[in-house]
Amino acid sequence: MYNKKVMDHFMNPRNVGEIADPDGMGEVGNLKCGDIMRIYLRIDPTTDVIEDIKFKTFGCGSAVASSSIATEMIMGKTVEEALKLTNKDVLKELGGLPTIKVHCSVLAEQAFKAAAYDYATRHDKHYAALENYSPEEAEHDHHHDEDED
Amino acid sequence: MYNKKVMDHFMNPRNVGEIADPDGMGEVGNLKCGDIMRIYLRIDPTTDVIEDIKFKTFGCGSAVASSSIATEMIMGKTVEEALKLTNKDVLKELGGLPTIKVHCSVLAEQAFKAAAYDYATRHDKHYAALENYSPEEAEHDHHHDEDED
Amino acid sequence: MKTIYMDYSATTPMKPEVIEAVSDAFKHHYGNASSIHHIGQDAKVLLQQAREQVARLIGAEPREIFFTAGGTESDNWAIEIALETKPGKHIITTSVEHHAILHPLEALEKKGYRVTYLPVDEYGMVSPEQVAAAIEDDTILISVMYINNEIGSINPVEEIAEVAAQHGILFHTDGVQALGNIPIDMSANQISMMSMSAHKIYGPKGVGALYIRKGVRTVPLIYGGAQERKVRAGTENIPGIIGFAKAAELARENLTAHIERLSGLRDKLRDGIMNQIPQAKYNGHPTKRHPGNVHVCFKYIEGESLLLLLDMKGICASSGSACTSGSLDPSHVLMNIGLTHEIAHGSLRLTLGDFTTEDDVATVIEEIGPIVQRLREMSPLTE
Amino acid sequence: MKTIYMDYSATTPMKPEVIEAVSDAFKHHYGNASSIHHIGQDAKVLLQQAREQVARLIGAEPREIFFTAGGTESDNWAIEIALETKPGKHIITTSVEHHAILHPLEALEKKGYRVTYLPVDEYGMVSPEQVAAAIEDDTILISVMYINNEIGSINPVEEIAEVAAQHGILFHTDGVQALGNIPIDMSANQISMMSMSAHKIYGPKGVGALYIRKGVRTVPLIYGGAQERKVRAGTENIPGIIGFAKAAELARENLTAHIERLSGLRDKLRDGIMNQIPQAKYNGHPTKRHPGNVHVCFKYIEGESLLLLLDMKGICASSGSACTSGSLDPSHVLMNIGLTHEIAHGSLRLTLGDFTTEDDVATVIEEIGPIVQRLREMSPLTE
Ligand SMILES: Cc1ncc(COP(=O)(O)O)c(C=O)c1O
Ligand SMILES: Cc1ncc(COP(=O)(O)O)c(C=O)c1O
Repeated sequence: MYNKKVMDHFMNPRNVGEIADPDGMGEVGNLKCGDIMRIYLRIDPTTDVIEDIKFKTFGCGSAVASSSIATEMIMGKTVEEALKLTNKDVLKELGGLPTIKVHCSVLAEQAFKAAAYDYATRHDKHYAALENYSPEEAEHDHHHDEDED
Repeated sequence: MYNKKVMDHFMNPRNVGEIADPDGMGEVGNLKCGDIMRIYLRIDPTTDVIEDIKFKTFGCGSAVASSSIATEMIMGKTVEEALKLTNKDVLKELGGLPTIKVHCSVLAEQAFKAAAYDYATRHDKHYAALENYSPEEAEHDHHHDEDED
Repeated sequence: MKTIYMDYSATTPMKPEVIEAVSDAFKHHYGNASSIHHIGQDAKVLLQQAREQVARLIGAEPREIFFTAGGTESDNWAIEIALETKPGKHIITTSVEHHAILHPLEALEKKGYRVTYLPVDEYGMVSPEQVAAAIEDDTILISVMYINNEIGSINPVEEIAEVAAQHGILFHTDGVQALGNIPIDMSANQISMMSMSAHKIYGPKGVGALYIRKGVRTVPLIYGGAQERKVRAGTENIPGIIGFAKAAELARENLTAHIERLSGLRDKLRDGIMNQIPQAKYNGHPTKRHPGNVHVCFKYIEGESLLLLLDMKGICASSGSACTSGSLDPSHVLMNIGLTHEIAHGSLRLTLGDFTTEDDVATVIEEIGPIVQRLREMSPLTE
Repeated sequence: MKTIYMDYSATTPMKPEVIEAVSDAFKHHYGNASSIHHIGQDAKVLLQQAREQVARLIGAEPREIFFTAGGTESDNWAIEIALETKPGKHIITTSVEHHAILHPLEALEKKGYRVTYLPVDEYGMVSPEQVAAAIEDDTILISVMYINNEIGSINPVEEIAEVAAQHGILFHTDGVQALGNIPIDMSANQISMMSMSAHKIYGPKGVGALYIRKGVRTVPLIYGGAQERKVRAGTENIPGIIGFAKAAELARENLTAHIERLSGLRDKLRDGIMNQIPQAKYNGHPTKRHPGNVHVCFKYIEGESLLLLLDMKGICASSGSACTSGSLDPSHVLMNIGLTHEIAHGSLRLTLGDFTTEDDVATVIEEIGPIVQRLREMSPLTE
């Protein structure tokens, strides 16, 4: 079902856990849809570089793997750079997900956005990518394509 | 499909053939239905005993077997006695036929009746069993029951 | 790594005796049972013997057994029979049926039929009274599954069949999970039709049957040749049917021992899990239950992840979680027994069978704790 | 006594390679392809590989292949697809189709559909012009069989498919007898749907497929689980499908040699019979013909008797005679090609296949003369 890279990230997820007193934190998803992801950020306020990132995920294999690889991709980038990452990048880095699971990769993108927004709000930072962002509307949007091929 | 006795009569039919100048001859069935039987009789005019009987049949295995066993049952009987035989007797003697083939046993009964009628007409004999007999109506009546059990 | 297969309700491995019977038929009995030559007649005889074997397993007459390509076809066919032989537009079923019943009924709703989906209790069961109360003037069919495929509860189908009979309504039961797992005696009940599937009783896939009580009017779902007394067309799958028959024979001979042994393993597995893991809910009826079914929901974790981690240990299980089916919601069964999304997502079905050993059960009990623990540590929901 | 099987159009024995593939799957690949554990995923991979193999045999894409339980189901399904996706009440077919097409259409006539049964020529064939002329405003489906199962004639289905495509009408062909017996390339024609059956190409019984061209809207005939891209429910018969795939692979690899060898044997058998026995009629097209089909009618004799006597010599054959089917009339095919009852009753179909040897053909030629002679001597019709 999943390729080797996805399974590796699922079995050995990178950056699982929490950060005490994080500079930013975001959570998306809901119980109804069956996947929830929370991201914690530690950011250097002068350089804006993401020095540490941790996640917790409730969800299926691809939700966990997407979370894991996304944190790897985000770590060390500036917030600005990291905000450019989309679920397409996550998918590509994972080497693809089954069609019905593609929506899981959106979760990571959304969770990071929410955490970055939290950081921006608390530290009075402004990012072009977050200009029209509203945490309410950012509810992880599920568009399951049930076709199996 | 057929039991041993039926197969034996089919494979080694008794009394196949013709009688030259028969005392009675009858043919029933038609091409449309796929079975035709012709019976030839040699009858002792004083005793009314059937001294010889021969048949020719165009038809399936059970038509041939029914013809064969019927001639055996008829041989040596008086016409009166032989007219009492019905397709039930033929069936019983054969040890049964598949339901869809039961109609074939009627053929033999009807063919003999036709031959006896021919004999009676030509020799001015009268048999109670043939009182209401009309060769036109005697068309072998097919009532296929297609249920296979 | 050793495979520990605990997904018998999804499908069973074939028993060696069954494999041998089918393989022998492949080699020696390839005839078309409609052919009159010896190769065909040989097939016809075997077909009849197979029909007798399957009939014996459920106390039916051979001519009440009609072979199909599986449980799904049998379910669809039973509905079609009601539709085409009874006037009326109303059908009663339950909200926890298999999709092989629910989906054809949903298609009928679009064509103007009315379907009552009876709500179920916390065990996924309905009562004869509920069924009686739902009957309308133009009810043509009542279909209630014998044993639920997810949570294993056994419905009182014999009593429900009586209610149906009193009202002169056809009663169908999806017996796919019941066959070979509980005693069934058609001569002592009033069930009109029952669906069966060979691959759930150690027989081959792609073979099933519909029991149709003598006297029930029948029409085909699949039209064509005159096979199966003219109501199920298509060259008979003789080797498959022979395999089904062999599986039925073994099931009949071993029924009591099978039930006893499995129930024991099942309860051991249940206790091993429930005594060890907090925040877990055991689903399905405690006693009126499939002998091999264990169904648990673990709070804070998601079913697919659980299955994947179990699979890494060689343990094959199943889940009614949303993610395994590619749908948004957890299985309709779990929703309909009143579980919240929170708990329903963490569902795990372990189904045991004749090849399950005490060791297998012990291993699963040992492995499952740390796996649940690990997922809970990763979960943002864990309190 | 040695069996000489000449009834390959009824069903074929399985090839040893196919038996091995299926038996191996029985033992090692018993998973349900919907399960996410390794046993299920293994089944899923094999299912996909099998789909590719079957697709290759007919130049299709894998996703155009939908597995079913056989040719009959595929035929019924193709009709259902037209019914449920197209508005209109008219269907065109031929008068010599298999019952798997004729009987479902007859059932539809009772529900208000109009069906045109095109008359056929003396070979049992229809022309594209005939089809074009029969099209009405509300024609939703044209179904013309590829190769006739009794007399072996090959219809010009590619041309007919073009006519259908020009009118935007679905075109289905019953390809059960064509598969593996003539080259078929779906990428080069406009056929919308084609029925196939594994047991006619040395595969297992109870497995078939419907080819559905990409872009054709689809609905299920059998509703339930999400198998086969949600249009054919039921746990996949993986071992059976693997057997079908192996048979398809062998058929593809051997196609040219198979056709050449069989055609040679066929013509030898035909000549051996026709040169020896007077008052016989050879049926079906002389050249546009199934490579293994010999069909003769012998005047004055009845088909079942002929089959029984051949069977006594170990020769397995078939007949369109009335008596073999339990119906009054000889096969609709023989009636519709204009044969009289007189000649149609004495029909004999000998169908050859990959296990047929030169010796078999020689033996049949030797045995058949005296048998026909004997029956003619017993017949009151013989002149
Ligand atoms: C209760 C129930 N009904 C029907 C089916 C369908 O049976 P099959 O897979 O043989 O079509 C299944 C299993 O898949 C089942 O568990
Ligand atoms: C032309 C044709 N169509 C359909 C069928 C039915 O196929 P199956 O027996 O696989 O259902 C057959 C053979 O029986 C056939 O020869």
